[in-house]
Amino acid sequence: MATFFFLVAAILTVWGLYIGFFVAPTDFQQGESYRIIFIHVPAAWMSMLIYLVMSFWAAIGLIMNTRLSSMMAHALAPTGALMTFVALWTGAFWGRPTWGAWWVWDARLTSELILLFLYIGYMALRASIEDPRRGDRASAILALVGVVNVPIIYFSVQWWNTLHQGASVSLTKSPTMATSMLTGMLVMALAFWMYSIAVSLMRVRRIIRDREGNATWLSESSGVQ
Amino acid sequence: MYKAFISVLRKELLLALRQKTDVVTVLFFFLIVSSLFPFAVGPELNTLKIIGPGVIWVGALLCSLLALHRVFETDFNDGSLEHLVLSGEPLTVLVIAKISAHWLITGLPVVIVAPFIGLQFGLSAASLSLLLGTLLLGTPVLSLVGSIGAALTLGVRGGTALTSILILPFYVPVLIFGAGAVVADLQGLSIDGHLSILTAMLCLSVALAPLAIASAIKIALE
Amino acid sequence: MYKAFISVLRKELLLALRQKTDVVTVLFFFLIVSSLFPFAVGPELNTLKIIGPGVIWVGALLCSLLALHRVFETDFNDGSLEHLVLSGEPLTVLVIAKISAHWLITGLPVVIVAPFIGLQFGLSAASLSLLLGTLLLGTPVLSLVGSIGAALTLGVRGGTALTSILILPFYVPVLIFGAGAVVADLQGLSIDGHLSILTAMLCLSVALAPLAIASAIKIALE
Amino acid sequence: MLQIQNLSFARGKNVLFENLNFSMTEGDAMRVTGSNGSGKTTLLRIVSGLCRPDNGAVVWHGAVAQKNESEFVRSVNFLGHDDGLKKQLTATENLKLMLPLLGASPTDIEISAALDAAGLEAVKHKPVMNMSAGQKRRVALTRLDFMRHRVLWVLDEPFTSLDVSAISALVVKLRAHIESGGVLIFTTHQDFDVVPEASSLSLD
Amino acid sequence: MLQIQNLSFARGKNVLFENLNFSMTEGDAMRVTGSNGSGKTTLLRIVSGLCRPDNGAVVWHGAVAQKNESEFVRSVNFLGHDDGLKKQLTATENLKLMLPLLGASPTDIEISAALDAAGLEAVKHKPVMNMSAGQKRRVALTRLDFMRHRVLWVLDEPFTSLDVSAISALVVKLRAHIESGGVLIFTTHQDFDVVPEASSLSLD
Ligand code: HEM
Ligand SMILES: Nc1ncnc2c1ncn2[C@@H]1O[C@H](COP(=O)(O)OP(=O)(O)OP(=O)(O)O)[C@@H](O)[C@H]1O
Ligand SMILES: Nc1ncnc2c1ncn2[C@@H]1O[C@H](COP(=O)(O)OP(=O)(O)OP(=O)(O)O)[C@@H](O)[C@H]1O
Ligand SMILES: [Mg+2]
Ligand SMILES: [Mg+2]
Repeated sequence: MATFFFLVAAILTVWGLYIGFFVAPTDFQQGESYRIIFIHVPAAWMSMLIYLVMSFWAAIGLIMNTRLSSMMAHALAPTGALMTFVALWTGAFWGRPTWGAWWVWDARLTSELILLFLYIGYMALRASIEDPRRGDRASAILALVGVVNVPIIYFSVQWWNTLHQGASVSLTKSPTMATSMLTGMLVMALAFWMYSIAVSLMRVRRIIRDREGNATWLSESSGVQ
Repeated sequence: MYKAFISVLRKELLLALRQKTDVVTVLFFFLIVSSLFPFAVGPELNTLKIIGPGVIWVGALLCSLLALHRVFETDFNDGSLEHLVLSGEPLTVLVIAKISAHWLITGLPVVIVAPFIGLQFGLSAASLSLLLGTLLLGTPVLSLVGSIGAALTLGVRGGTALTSILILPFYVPVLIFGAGAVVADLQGLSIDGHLSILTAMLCLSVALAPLAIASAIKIALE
Repeated sequence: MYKAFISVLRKELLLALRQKTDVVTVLFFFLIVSSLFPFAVGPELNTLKIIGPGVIWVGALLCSLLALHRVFETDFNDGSLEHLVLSGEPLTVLVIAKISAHWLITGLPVVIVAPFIGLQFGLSAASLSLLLGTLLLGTPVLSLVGSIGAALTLGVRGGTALTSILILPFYVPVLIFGAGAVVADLQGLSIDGHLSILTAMLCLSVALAPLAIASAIKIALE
Repeated sequence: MLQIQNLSFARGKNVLFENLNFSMTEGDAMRVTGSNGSGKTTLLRIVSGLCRPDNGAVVWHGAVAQKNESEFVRSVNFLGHDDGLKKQLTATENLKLMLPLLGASPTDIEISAALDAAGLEAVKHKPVMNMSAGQKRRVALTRLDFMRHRVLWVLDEPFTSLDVSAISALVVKLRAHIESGGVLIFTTHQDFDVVPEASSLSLD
Repeated sequence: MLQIQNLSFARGKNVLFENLNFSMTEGDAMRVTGSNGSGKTTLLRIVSGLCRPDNGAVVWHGAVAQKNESEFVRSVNFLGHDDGLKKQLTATENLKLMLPLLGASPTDIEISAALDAAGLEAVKHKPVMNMSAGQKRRVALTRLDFMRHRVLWVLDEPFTSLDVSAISALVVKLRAHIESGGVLIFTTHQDFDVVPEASSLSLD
């Protein structure tokens, strides 16, 4: 199953990058450097989405005391951290030519940085508690506390006037950018989705194997495979 | 409930008085360092003015951070945390009492001392009052957020280091917006953004921290 | 004797690794603060150059100070200090092992990190090597003198605060001569005085501290 | 009054107990026995609501304890291996600051009298850290005098460090509590029948 | 071999003992009794050289112990109320790092075997802080297996927290030490004749 998602991800990436680098027109303000957008935006979207999904599973695990959901949360964290890192790095890389600075302390950038540290903190806390169930619960609380950060990232550009660009893709308004740019971004976003699903599935399988050994309930839920 | 709040607060303050802990150290140290700074940098007032808010905020941050492990750790080790949980009073209220004590011990002294240190850095009356305002908004956030970290790492090997990894990401923005507001104001820029971010942080942490901490404590005791 | 030295040293280092304690916090914090300073002060290199050595020395001092209470206090509380005394090995040797561990944990990392931070402050290669020299001379003094304070206040109510009041008067001169040497050199003044004072402090504390600490420990255990 | 239903708990792969069932009513006492590490402390913590079981429930007056936790907890008086004392404070200060939290508001004179009765007259104004092991334990146990309004007493090795006279004084207190309709669960490794009327539960 | 001469000690105005005299030779055991706070721990600390008496002397093999302290101290094996364990380290690490200091250099295999024999096989690689009270005490007592070269054993309430089987295992160790010519001084509040051949000294 994971292999299938990997394959789809690879195909979509190739397609998306092709649109991004060959089809989409050169931006009249920023020139070629804007093409970072095809990685930056999908990664930034995924970083927030994965965090939400992760906290959702963590909350379910905390409230219903179900092991599988905690393990799902556990498996998502590294991918989320990777996406956040990519968003930060590409953003900084992009900021240099456009804003003239790698980094400024504005609300969106700061909150995205905090997101990275939340992922890292979640993983560190999880890893340093020996009893896996206590670890699940403690890290779930951290994840839930961090959820408030996500809307802050998303809406910060509206709440505080900053250097960073506002939302240009919206379900309610018609897009303000060239169609090919939009298609490229959406295809890349889909590719990132597929990649994340593939990696998390693989990871959750390994976690289950490590933690439960040959526990009986595993065979009942082997649909995960 | 009110009685429980008061009795926890009194106990914490009496303990701090007896034990003094790192707080006095850090405060003392903070005073010495911040008074030495102007000597080191020389008397050029413009430079002093710009680094002043940063130095004071760093001091506030340190005081808060270094007293954190006392908030729950000693109670956890000597068995009194269990009595708190079993008191039957709402744990969130007791937690708020403990956090208030932490702020009274680490935040308030800094706020009180800050104007004197600010003078040494040549801050004007307007800058000083702005600095005090940001400290009053920001230091409670430090106590609240810090306590979440302290509660989550109870009974964990390498707890203190982990605490700081968990909370420094939240501490640093507070510091940046707190000190940044004063500097921005000096440079004639608008500070509304800074202040509204600080206020948002305060509201959020007041609302969330006690709940998060209460659950974290229960988990640690399992 | 040599074996005892090694086994104490190994134990301390393993513990530090497990427990990480405040050391990592402070080091982490030191890194953040000292990298933030250039942002706060702005890119004017001359100012940065002058405050750089001060910031780094303050960091070194903090690291040392804040890990002090771990040197003897946990051993005192959990009963292992008694085993040290009753081991029959010369207590001074064991004490030196503990102090060495403290230096390896708090002094060495600062010495290693200092050049990188120095670069951010725009220090030249000459200044950097001078800074390293003063740190190498001075940080062991901090560990030695600090441990005297830590041993003297074992089992005393409000021990930590007392420790810092006892030792800060010794810490501050180390800081002043350490950071001062680099600044004086920048300004083209002679630094012989600074260096010889630092060296004298080091010799004196190496000679006296272990003896003083060994007696202080014995008194604390009575 | 107190019913334990199908309680199970495991630490990792080490199953401490499984499907434990018992019930107690007013005036009952029970001694939990078992070798070191068999799970006595863990069971006591679960019964007093400090720890969640993997399975099963603690039922108090017909209601599951976890459901209305803060109600239940107000009926519990727990004493663990650790004394729960602040070592920098004196015995008097410790009691004065802790008891109001637990729902008792004794006057200074009452506290002082209770400490005297526990044989701590000479040391009650010393910081706890300068007391002998038994004196510390006596301070912790003085709390029991003010906890009569809490019905369920859960005591983990209360006799540790106590000398013979302190042990018999404690036994008197425990008896009085049971006779006045309290419930008592305790552990001890000491090999004597402290509370002969107590039933026994072995975890081995 | 060990002579206590005119020992006196007071804490402030509280005279714990005055002009205490006794002597012990190879194969002797002595149990110190007394109520809580009577000075047992203090006496044991003085005898092992941790604490200086107000008056009097501890004489070991004819020489005053304080005079050649480091010599004397190498014959003493002291275990106090506290376990002397680092809670972040595992049982194995604790022993491995502590024993060389005390003049024993066991191999890893020996340490592991000793811990297994103490019934700690399942938990020996856990940090001490995650052990039960009795398990911790067992780890501390495992040290005794490697302390046979130290003649004078001074043990302050070694039986605390131990279950019945651990107590009898400890009694066997103590007996073996005495029979091989060691000297033993210990305290316990537990009401049984652990080492029946022990003489008794009351501090009340
Ligand atoms: C380290 C620096 C940066 C960070 C942390 C960052 C973070 C983010 C995040 C979290 C989003 C997604 C939010 C949303 O969908 O509304 C985003 C979107 C975006 N970013 Fe950045 N960014 C950075 C730098 C930049 C730079 C330098 C530019 C270009 C000048 C840029 C342009 C954009 C654009 C165009 C979007 C898409 C907005 C939309 O259409 O919805 N970003 N960024
Ligand atoms: N560090 C200390 N500082 C001051 N007084 C102390 C200290 N330790 C013990 N004392 C006092 O000295 C007296 C004797 O204490 P010690 O610990 O020797 O008693 P003990 O016989 O071992 O009692 P227990 O049976 O409770 O262990 C007690 O009254 C105690 O309060
Ligand atoms: N905090 C913890 N984390 C992980 N494991 C623990 C923890 N506390 C106890 N254990 C383990 O759980 C088991 C039961 O411990 P518990 O303290 O309940 O035993 P006990 O019956 O009270 O023993 P004792 O007689 O020594 O007090 C032990 O094997 C112990 O190692
Ligand atoms: Mg127990
Ligand atoms: Mg004693």
